[in-house]
Amino acid sequence: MYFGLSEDQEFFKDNVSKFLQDHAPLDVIKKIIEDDEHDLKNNIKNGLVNLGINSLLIPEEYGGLGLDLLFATAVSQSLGENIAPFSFLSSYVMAPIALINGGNTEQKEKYLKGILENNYKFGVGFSEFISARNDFGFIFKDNKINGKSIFVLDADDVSHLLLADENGVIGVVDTSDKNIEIIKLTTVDKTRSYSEVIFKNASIDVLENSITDIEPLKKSIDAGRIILAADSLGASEALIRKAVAYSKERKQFGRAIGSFQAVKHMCAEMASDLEPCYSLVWHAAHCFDNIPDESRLMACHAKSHVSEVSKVISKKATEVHGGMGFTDLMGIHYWFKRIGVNRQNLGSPETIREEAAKIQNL
Amino acid sequence: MYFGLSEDQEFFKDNVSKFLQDHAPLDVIKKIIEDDEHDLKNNIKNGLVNLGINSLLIPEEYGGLGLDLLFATAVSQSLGENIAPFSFLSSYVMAPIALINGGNTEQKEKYLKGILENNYKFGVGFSEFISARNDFGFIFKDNKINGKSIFVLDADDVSHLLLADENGVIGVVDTSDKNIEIIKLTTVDKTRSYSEVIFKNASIDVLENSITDIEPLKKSIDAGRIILAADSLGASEALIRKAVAYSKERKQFGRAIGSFQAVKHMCAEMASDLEPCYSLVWHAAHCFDNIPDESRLMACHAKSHVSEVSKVISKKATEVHGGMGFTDLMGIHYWFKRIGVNRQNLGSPETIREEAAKIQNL
Amino acid sequence: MNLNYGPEYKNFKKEVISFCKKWEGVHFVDEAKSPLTPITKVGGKKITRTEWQSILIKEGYFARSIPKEYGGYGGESDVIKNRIIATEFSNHGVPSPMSGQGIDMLVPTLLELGTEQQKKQYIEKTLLGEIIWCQGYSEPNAGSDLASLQTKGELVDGNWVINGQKIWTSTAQYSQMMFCLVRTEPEAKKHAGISYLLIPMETPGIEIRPLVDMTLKAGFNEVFFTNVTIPEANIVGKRGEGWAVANATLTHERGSLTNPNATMNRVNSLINIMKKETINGKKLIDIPVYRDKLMTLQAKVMAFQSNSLRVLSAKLNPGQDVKMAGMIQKYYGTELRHELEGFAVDVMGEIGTLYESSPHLRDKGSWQFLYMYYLGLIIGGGTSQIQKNIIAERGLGMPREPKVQEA
Amino acid sequence: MNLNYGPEYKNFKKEVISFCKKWEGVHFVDEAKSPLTPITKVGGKKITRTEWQSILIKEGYFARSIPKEYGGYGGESDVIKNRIIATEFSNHGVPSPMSGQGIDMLVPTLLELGTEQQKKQYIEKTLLGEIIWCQGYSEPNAGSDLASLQTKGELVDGNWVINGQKIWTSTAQYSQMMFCLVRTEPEAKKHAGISYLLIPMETPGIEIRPLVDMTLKAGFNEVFFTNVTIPEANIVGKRGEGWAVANATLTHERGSLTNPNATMNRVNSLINIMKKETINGKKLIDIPVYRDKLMTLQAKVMAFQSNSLRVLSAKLNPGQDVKMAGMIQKYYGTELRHELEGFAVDVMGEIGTLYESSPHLRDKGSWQFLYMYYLGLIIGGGTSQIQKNIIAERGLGMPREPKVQEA
Repeated sequence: MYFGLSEDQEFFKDNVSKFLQDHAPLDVIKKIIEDDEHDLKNNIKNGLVNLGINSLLIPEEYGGLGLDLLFATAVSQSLGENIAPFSFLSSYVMAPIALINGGNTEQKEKYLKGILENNYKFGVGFSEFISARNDFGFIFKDNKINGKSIFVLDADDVSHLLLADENGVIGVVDTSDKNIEIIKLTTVDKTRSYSEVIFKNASIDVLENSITDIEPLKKSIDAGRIILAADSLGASEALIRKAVAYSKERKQFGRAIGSFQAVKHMCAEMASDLEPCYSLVWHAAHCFDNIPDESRLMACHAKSHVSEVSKVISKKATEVHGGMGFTDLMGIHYWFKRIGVNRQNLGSPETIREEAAKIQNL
Repeated sequence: MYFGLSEDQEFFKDNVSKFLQDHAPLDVIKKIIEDDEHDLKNNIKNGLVNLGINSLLIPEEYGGLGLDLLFATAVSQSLGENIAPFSFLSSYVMAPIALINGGNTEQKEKYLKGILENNYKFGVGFSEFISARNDFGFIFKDNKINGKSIFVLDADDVSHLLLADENGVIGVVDTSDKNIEIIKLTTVDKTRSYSEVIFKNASIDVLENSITDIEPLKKSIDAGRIILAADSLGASEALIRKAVAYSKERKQFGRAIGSFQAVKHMCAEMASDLEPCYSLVWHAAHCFDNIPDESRLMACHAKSHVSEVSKVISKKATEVHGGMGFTDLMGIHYWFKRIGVNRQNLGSPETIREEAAKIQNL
Repeated sequence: MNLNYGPEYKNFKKEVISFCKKWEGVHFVDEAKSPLTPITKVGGKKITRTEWQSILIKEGYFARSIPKEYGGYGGESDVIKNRIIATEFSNHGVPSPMSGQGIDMLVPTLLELGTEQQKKQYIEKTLLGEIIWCQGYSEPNAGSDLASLQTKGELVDGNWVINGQKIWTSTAQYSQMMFCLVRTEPEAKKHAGISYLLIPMETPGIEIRPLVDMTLKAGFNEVFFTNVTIPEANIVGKRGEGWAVANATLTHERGSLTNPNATMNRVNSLINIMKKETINGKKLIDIPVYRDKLMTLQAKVMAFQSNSLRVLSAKLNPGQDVKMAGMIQKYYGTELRHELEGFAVDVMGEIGTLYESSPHLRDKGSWQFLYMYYLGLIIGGGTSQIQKNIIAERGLGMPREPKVQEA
Repeated sequence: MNLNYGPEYKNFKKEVISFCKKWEGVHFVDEAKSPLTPITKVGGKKITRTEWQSILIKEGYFARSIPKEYGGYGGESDVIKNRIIATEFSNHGVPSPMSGQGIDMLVPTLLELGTEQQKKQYIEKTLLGEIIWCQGYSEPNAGSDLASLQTKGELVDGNWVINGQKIWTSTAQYSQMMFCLVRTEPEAKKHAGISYLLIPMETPGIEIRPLVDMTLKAGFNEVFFTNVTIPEANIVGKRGEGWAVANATLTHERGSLTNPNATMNRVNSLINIMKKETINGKKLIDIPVYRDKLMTLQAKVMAFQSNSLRVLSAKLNPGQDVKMAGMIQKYYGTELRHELEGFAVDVMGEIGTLYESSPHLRDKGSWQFLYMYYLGLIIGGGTSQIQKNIIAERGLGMPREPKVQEA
């Protein structure tokens, strides 16, 4: 019995962290965001792809590494910790899982290989299935899609979009199709991209197994939620580390502020709230990989619980930094904002808790 | 413009406080509770009645003091502060208000005079109207009542019970009626009494104006909620005072524990949470007396908000007292428990917030 | 308890309303010099800012209690009249009088402690908006602990020569003057040795660098001083007594950061959103978990409003003890507002995270903006932690932190 | 990640199950000497408590790693086997081995630091339940600050003469012995000067007074010592080193106060209530505000369970760093449990406030009882405030409170 990341998982995670610390420190991320530096962004993307991040979840039979979600979870922690300006969730987690479970042989062959060979990138638009806002929504009919989707994840500069209709059928849209319009949205979190997409009779390739089975979609959402939880987990870990370090350095009233009990207790509360989240997220990923019966509920609880914990941490860590926490100089807000957007993606905590109750027939 | 208790109100409140400090200190209250000392309890009751507490809200035309609810609110603060083992809510607030608004001339004459002359005492059973639990409930028909009510307030040793059916009609039952059975309940708060009552074709005197108008009942509930909020307000004030005093006295690690920032901040949080509650409760009472349009919402918010604040204070104040807070020696738990039961009476915070939304057509 | 203002105020209110109707739509030739002055309805007369200030003073709608000789109205202070003016101006969309650190902090300080010369020189121009002031208190190493400030002023040949750095200086880029705390007695300890100086912002050697914050919008600055030389007479109070001079106005600042009525307006704006928008066809207001939290917050805001009425009452009824009610406002108000704005973001879900010039913004993205901005206010002007110290020590009389052995 | 225990444990589990089946319904001739030993199913064999302990030791189901010479099983410690035993005994309603401060704290201390004579004299009898121990640490003026304790022990003619008072002594009234911290070097400072003594409770001069707590149920005591005289040899470790002796076992105590699986059982019991009971005909579980909060708590408990699996894992996999995961358990677990029990009271509304032998109690009134009891546990055994100090200083490496100048 061993509860925790394996040596291999730690090793891969450390490699990702090391790469990001070397090639994507805060000032580089700021440049990418403020000056729209595509080259710098592509360097990061290429470096991560060279580490094999794109082939993590692709089965060995398609040439991928065939690793499990716990592996991807470890990677996601590192990406969140380093607020990596990189779209991991859609192309390399949710799309592969949707395709593996929902695609027919040709579809798998085509799309998984495309991801593996770095020719294809995916955006994911499942918002309307999870909780459709206002008049957003779309209809699949005769291999065409009509309507609009808000908050398509990672839809910037991708070859395909994955969309789920209200019945849980998954369709693939080629972004070169002239009958779609992608409108870039700006959120507070500029390390990743979000878009609204309007479809006017665009062609879709429906994933065959998703027509009669909702599991491909649900599994993709489960995995996405665990990965987002891991991202916020990593971001929260970074915030606590920064707050503790700053509190030891910064002096006020002749003492390090970290020697004041109020500051100590804020840090202790953050650490206590976060510590069980590691175990919860890993456990959820382990269940996804090995214990499907417990997996969906665990994924829900991991996402909603980590979202709540991280929100509180993002406030307290900013406060420990005092005025500096509020400025752009230390950039604490990048983590604050990443956590803020993760919280709403793939279901807000309230939405997900309601799902958790339904899963248990409550 | 003057926002606050008037000199008269402060004076009356101080008189009640002084009487209770002299005649009902903690050790007397403990004796009443532990040894069921009826004489001691009656002394307190008689003393408070001598101060005019029973005639506060009874109009001058019936020989009462004809004072307003803000007066009663001030008194209730003092009763809560001193965890008085005394039934103020039912006989002297909710019953008079129900009777004044719902009774016909004879009913007012009979019952209000009875209260004033200290011959009548009332218990109140409105739980089933506010939120009926499980199979509790009763039916009025042909001036008879059948069914059962749980959590009838102050029903110990009273002459009458006031009951509201699901339509908001109020009926008076004489407790000498052989067709009722009063079963004493034990709650954690032993300073007041609660009962279950079973009715088997007992006679009721229906308050005439309550048949067509729900306002008499609603007003009685509004007033009851404000009075309960004031009770918890007073109890919380006492807890903060005790915690601050203890923290200045008690030494650990060579210093008064009140000099530790953690303890200071707990006390500061309690004070900050509670301070606006004074204004909210007084404002609610003032609206009840003078601005009926705003009154119901204010009463709801006063009750639910003070309930939430007091729950947190009752925990923190106990913690500041350390182990001593957990023992019976200092008796902190009497305040903790009083706040705990007030919270659930006449609607839990969740129930009342739902009402507050409905009042605003939300 | 009496919430009526009395008959004399009824008449005053009528006057103000008729003034407002007359001036509805007034707007300005010149841009507002400070971004803290919001521009309102447009369409009526077009005048200068200074003309407007001057009209308001003449009517007694601004600078009521400031003596005529210094450019004020020369009447008595009246909090209820002030309240009526603020309410009616807001109702009619008439531009408020200017506010800002010069008017709110420097003017009262000068009135109390300035020389006759200083009063004459600065007060009227400040009231008319001809001099905008910024505040030079905080430094990178003196945030909560203002007494640790290090910017130095040396007296050389009858001039103060100033070197050092200030931070969190809002409106520095629009200001003509700064009132500033400077260490003039380096050998004196902590609070002693600080002086309160008035520095023209055009003096050579001053450099202003904008300081971007998490909202990417609000305007703080860093201000650097290199041999900035000003006359010896530009000091308020005595040399080394600047701490006391500053403290008179610090108290003033803390109360004004949060307005409960503005907070209730936000609750109502949120209700509007919740009535319109849907999840899976269901209105947000009909989702019980959101409705419950909305009511929880509405109750808190109502308590806060009532609390501030009580604070107002004490200004009218001397002797009413509302020390604690006043003391908690900064902590309670900023935390509450942050919670409320954050809840609104939650209710809107992904749409709540949209920002800047994104499509689909609600209320110009103000929810997300203010969610962050109020976190700044929780920190600025005495963090919540400092507030709790003050509440415990000064409000509840708890023991101060024991003195620490010097390392 | 691997949550399987491996094949050898499958066999062990089978053995334990067959043992449980054999002994199902066993119960005791004698009352449990300590109320901490719950009695379970009745119906099978009737034996003495000591016989039962002895059977368990023989099978290796209790005292596994304690050497045979001191009355133990003489095997290796195996946390998974312990877990299997606990689970299966609970599943089959077979009485657990005794626990208590003697077994959990005194025995490990003696094994590490006791003399050969002490080990022989006390360990076996303690394991068999023939000696029940209570703990004499806290005093009225030494709660969080144990180093301030004042109970004195003087060495007079080869005996310790003890005077003073202890408090929070649970099970004092059932105990034969107390392990006790006593100040034996009055001139030494704080931690120095304390000794760890073993006191027979029948010694003349000991008075036990029960201490009623807020639940009006749980059994603490005050214990008073007046010239209590015991042999010099009744000391563990050296004179003046009692602090170190006690600290070895204090660490032990903190982890065991909260059990996440028991907490999850409470969640499930609450769900049962919520499925049955109604408000206005609507099931509690169908009230969204309650359901949302229930799910919030269920997630927290699940996180806590996972965290404790990780702590367990580190016991099996030396080198795994779970320092923080272990350190937070007392704070996290007691606060969570208090919150959960309090939420259950809220859900039941007025019925939730019923207590003692009232009609209409749910689950024997345990919700209200445990709501208060866990507030006691938040305070006892190192309050949440002390836990946060420890987490910050030892866990996060934050600076200790600076030394205070002596007044």
